[in-house]
Amino acid sequence: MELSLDAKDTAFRDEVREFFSTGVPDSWRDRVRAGLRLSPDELTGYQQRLAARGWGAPTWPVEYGGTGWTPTQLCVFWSEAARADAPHQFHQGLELIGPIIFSYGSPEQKDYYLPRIIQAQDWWCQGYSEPGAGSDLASLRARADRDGDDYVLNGQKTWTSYAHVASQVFLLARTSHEARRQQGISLILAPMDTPGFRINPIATMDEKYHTNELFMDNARVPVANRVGDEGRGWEYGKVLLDRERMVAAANVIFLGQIVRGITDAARRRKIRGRALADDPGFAAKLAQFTVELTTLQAMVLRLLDDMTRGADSGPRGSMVKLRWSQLYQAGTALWVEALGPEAAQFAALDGATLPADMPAALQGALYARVTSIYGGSSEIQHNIIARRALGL
Amino acid sequence: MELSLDAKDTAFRDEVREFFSTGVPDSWRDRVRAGLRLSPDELTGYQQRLAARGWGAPTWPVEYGGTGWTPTQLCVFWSEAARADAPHQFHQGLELIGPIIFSYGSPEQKDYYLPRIIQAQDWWCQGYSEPGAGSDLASLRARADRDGDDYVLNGQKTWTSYAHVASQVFLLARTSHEARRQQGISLILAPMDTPGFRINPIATMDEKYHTNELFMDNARVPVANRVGDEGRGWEYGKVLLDRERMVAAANVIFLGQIVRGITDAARRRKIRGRALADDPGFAAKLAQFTVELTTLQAMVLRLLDDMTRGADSGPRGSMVKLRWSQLYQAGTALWVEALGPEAAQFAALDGATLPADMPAALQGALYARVTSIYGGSSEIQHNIIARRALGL
Amino acid sequence: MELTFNSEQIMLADSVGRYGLDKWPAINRHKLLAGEQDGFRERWREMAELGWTLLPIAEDDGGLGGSAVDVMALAEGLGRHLIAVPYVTSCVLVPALIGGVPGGEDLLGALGEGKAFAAAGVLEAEGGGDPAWVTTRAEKVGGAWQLTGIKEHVEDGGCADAFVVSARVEGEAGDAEGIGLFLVDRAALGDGVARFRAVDGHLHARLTLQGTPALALGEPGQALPRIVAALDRAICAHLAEATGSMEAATAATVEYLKTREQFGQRIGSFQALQHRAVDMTVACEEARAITWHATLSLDAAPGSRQRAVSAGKVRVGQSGVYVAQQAVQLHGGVGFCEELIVSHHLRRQMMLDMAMGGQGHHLSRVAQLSV
Amino acid sequence: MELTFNSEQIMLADSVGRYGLDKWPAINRHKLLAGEQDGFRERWREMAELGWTLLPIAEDDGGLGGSAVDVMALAEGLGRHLIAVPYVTSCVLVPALIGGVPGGEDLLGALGEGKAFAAAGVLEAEGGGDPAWVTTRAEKVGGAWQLTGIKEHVEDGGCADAFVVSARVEGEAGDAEGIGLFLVDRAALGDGVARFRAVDGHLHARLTLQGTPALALGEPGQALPRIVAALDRAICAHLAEATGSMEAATAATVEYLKTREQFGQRIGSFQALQHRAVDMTVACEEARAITWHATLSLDAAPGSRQRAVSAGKVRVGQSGVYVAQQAVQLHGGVGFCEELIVSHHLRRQMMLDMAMGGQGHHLSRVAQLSV
Repeated sequence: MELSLDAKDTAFRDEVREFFSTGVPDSWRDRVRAGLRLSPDELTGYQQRLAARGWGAPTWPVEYGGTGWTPTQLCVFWSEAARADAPHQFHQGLELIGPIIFSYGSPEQKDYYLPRIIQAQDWWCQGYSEPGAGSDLASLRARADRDGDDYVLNGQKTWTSYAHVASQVFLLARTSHEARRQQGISLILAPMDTPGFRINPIATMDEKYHTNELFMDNARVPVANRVGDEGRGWEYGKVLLDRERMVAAANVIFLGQIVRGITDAARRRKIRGRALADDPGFAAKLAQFTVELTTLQAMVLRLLDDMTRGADSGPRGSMVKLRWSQLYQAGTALWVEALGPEAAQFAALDGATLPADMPAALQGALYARVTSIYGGSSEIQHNIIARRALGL
Repeated sequence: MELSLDAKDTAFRDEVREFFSTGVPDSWRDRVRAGLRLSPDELTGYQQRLAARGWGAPTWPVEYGGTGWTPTQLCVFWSEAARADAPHQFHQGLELIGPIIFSYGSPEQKDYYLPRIIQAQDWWCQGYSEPGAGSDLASLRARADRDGDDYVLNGQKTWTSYAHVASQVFLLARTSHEARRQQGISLILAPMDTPGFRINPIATMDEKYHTNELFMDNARVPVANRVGDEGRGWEYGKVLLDRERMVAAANVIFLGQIVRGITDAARRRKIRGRALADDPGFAAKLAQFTVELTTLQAMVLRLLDDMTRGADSGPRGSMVKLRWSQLYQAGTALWVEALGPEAAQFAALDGATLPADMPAALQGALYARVTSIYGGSSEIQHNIIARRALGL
Repeated sequence: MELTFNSEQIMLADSVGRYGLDKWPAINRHKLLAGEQDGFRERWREMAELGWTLLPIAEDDGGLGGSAVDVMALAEGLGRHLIAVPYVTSCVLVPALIGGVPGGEDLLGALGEGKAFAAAGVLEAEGGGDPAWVTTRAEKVGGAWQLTGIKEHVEDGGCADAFVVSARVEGEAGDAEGIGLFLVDRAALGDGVARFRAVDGHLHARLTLQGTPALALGEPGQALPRIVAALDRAICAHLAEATGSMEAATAATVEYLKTREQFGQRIGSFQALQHRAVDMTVACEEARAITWHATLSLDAAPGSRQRAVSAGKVRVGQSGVYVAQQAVQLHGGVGFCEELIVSHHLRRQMMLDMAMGGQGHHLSRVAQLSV
Repeated sequence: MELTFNSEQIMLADSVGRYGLDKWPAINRHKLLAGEQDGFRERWREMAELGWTLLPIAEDDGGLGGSAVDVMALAEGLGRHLIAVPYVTSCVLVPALIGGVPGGEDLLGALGEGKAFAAAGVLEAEGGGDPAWVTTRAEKVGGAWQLTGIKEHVEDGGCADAFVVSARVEGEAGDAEGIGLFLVDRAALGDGVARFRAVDGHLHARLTLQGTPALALGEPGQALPRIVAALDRAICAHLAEATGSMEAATAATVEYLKTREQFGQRIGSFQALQHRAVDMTVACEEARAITWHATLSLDAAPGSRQRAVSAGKVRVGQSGVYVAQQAVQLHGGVGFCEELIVSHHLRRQMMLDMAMGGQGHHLSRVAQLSV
């Protein structure tokens, strides 16, 4: 992303660029460009390297071990990471539960969990969704029944991504039954090795193992693992609303990487003696994609400007999420198109070989389909914007 | 449209082609290609010429003066007319009221009105819509109060196209108030010179005078002018549902003309020494348009096949209408693009001159916007298909 | 103008439907795909017993001489039930390439009996979909033909027992003249076959020919028109397959909209989702209509045929991928899973779209033929 | 990164808003447009009194030296209220072409005082948006310049008192070198000016130069970079105008959805229409964001500037036309009428999209600059 920076930010950029000039293996490149998550081992190592440099929690306040960076610095950091084909940090601890813990957690919870997130000692997963409660989270049914100093958890969670490698889960469960469906829900932290937890992998169409069902059968966790007040778990999610802007912003900045993936493929592929990149039709499609991406990045700059001024962005975070998923889908489709029919060669058999970006681009194209479903589907985002911004 | 014809139909095609080899003035060409209606004088002359040849009512049964043509013959006739840059016949008499009269009218009504439609002695306009009743026609409020052998008409109609040149209007008005809103509505025919009628032009963005408001202030028409039973006017519209397929089919066949308009403009326009038609980017856009048009024409062939077999087409008539308006809009936009910035020169001042297709293409592009609004907007068509075809 | 199946075609379609439900049930799909790496030979034999492998082969070649519309009725069912056998390559493309040509009799016989799979290497990577772009060379050495070159992507080549390959006896890549068709046995290729699995369960191959012995099918030199026509025929079968798949995905989605509840109501009551389902339905109708048009044009003059087939390839590619994407989207998270059939439809649509020349190639063919 | 108006810009925007409501009320628009064929000179003088005509002119040229963002604040208001004066050509494009150049002083003074209109003939029909495509020739005859050639479409040229025209002193069409800028008086053209009315109320012209006397602005030959930069600046003002218009059309539509009833309920309760209104709102935000990006890039290096401006031109062209089309669609029949303001927004968006190089030209500029 093109940024106009002052001297101080330029110096910061040079520092970040220097950091990323080493330590980014070539083997990450195509997966990162295709928006695919690296393996947990790779991401853990990356997180540790950032933590060692003091950059483990770029979006957190300094008092909790964060960098305290300005929005511009964040933007520079992410842009440089993207430029180096480095990945986005795994977000479940850093963006989803960390901020709730430092906003609503007890001192003991802050002292214990926050450093472990930064140092990658814990890998967190999320237990919100349930089979009957997808977009309609308020209808969740998992129970946490009080029994002495414990909660006894029962129920089923789904779309519990990375539960198979996680050490901790944060989950919502009913601690009482109230008239309003959002009430009586509590937020509870639990180690994944809690007896009574059982996970079942969910195979997805991108042939990558991300996600699971989580069954909870009389699983006991201490009441001390509850974050904040009993029955108010629903409210704590609101702290994330504001932070969603940052997640959306980072996603968009990292999306810039895909252009290099597409361009490399289009330069390499020859059609009738001419590089596909020089075909006016393909060049126009790629230009259209970059126009839309530039526009989306300009929307992100507006979000960052709001943050700098402490201003509310209204529904513009939702708009960025919406457009990001559309462009991620369009970009991976264009990359697959650039690869040509050989992109159908998804997995080599009998020890055959494939170019590095072959499975990555197509796997990215398949994975991209879920981005307009998760985290509030595009349809739900439309509902939200209609209500909040337009009063319809 | 490309058709595979048997010997008999081929002979028919040659006959029609011969007919159209003369009598189509060059001055019609660009307006017809742009989907613009010719002037009432021009259309009246055209209708009289067809009537003289016995082809005044191509879609009507022979007993009412129609041709009794098969769907294939209709398709051939329209294709040849389109090929010759001849227009679609004006539809209000031929397709909207004529079939209702021959299905539900009294013998006197049939004898009087039908030949006058074919011979272009009457120009009909439609009085259905009202300011508060657009898509929701059942909420109409115009009244026809019985007084002896007359109805006394009061109320306001809108979107009464060509009321300013029409000799007759067919309109819906309430003859009683029933619980179900569709009941108590009657279909009445009235001469436009009925005292108490007043029209007010509605200026539209295409700068073409098509349409009007019609005010009815104690306007008296004989009860004998009612078609069918009192209070059942709503039902008579249903005869048109089936015929809408034909109107939709003809519209699509005539839409083929626009490709010639676009192609001519793109060949004429030179950019950096090369014809725009030879620019790969523009050629791809035009090819995409022709692909979609070919697809839509294939959908029309399926409608015609249904008609031949007497089969129900379900909601496929709605689909054709929907896609036709989309492609008409896309086609005129492409034509305007082919013309380049000079298309902004809409009206010459001080006696300056413009190429013939300059105002036509842009006027077509503006007019095209209303085609996804009238006759059941695209949104209403979606509702209809969802309900009828999908049971949603 | 006949644009409906006759009673025999309806019976055939019904038969494929029953077979699909019985042998390719969605519920077992994951296991079915995971277990097979040899092209589902058991399923293939069953289909041969039903006469389907003989259907597209001409009567003169010992087949049933089914019409293009017969094949359409069958292929629609393959798509509807996502039957992942290499039917279109083995039974439509290859027979259209070699039917009636001396040298192909044995292979045709084996294909018709369901005893073999065959694939065609008639498109090269750099051709971008143009079968005239042949760089593979054929040389006569001691009275026998030898081929040298690379066929980067041979559709369904991963389970083929034999390959029909285009190679050039004279001229340069792109020339219409000088192209021949050759029969290459799997065994003759040795380790010149690299196999790949696609996301739709099909198995493809990259062929590396290095002086590989081959049998000329007819006198080499003038094979291009036959290759183009054979591809057009195979594309039409793919269009029908895509249409069947689209309709199945749409039907599953409409059904889901009628049953799934969120926010206390069936999600099919939400107008935005209703309208999306309508757009899917319109896309299905577009695909069906242009598939008929393309299929009925197969016996027309080459220009008309190619234009109609390419129009079909472009539009069905677009509408097929759109429909399957929306099917996944409207199913939400479960739509993204292996378990539900909709994601399999999406994967198949994506692969069909890129097979036998992508949209770019076919759009430019339409542009050239429209001038 | 500052992406919000400062307090002075907010005041300016408010002032334009009040002026628009007062002098360009939607309700009188039809009469206003029908009555004027000379470029709304009365309105122009009022705007000059408010200082707006001086705003974009550099201080060294006697203007107020407003920044590009100041112009953005003003131009947004022009778009919001569809003020159909030739502001962008007379006060942004022409001053950017001739500012600081010997020979342009008098015209700049007259423009700043609101006493004249000027237009620029710097794009020719065959250039497709490329200002290097200059076929008009300039020759020195007896110490004075004479121009010969045709400028097919001069934006806002129909009411111009003077023209700034590009002409070639050497080289061929497409060459970057050899282009000069010349000042041509309306009177010198005689009947070489053909005037046309556009559907948005703007008045354009076709200029036929036949040895027409002209004054060289600076030494002719190296004017191309200045022309390109001036067009980029004017395009940014157009982007702001388009954004203002889009937001006004969207606001009118949302208001209509909240009031219009059909089938016994407000049409804004229909989810499909809600979602469409959201898509319009997202398009507005896209336009606003890329307009900021393009405007802030005006002082960047030429490559970055051109890429940003062209990206803006493409995306605002697409989203502007989309929003206005949907505004008409959601208003139904009345949206198609003269009487309602939404159809005027559509016509202006269509014209803005094609002005100063269409999407095709700017998309290819993006492609070239991205390589």
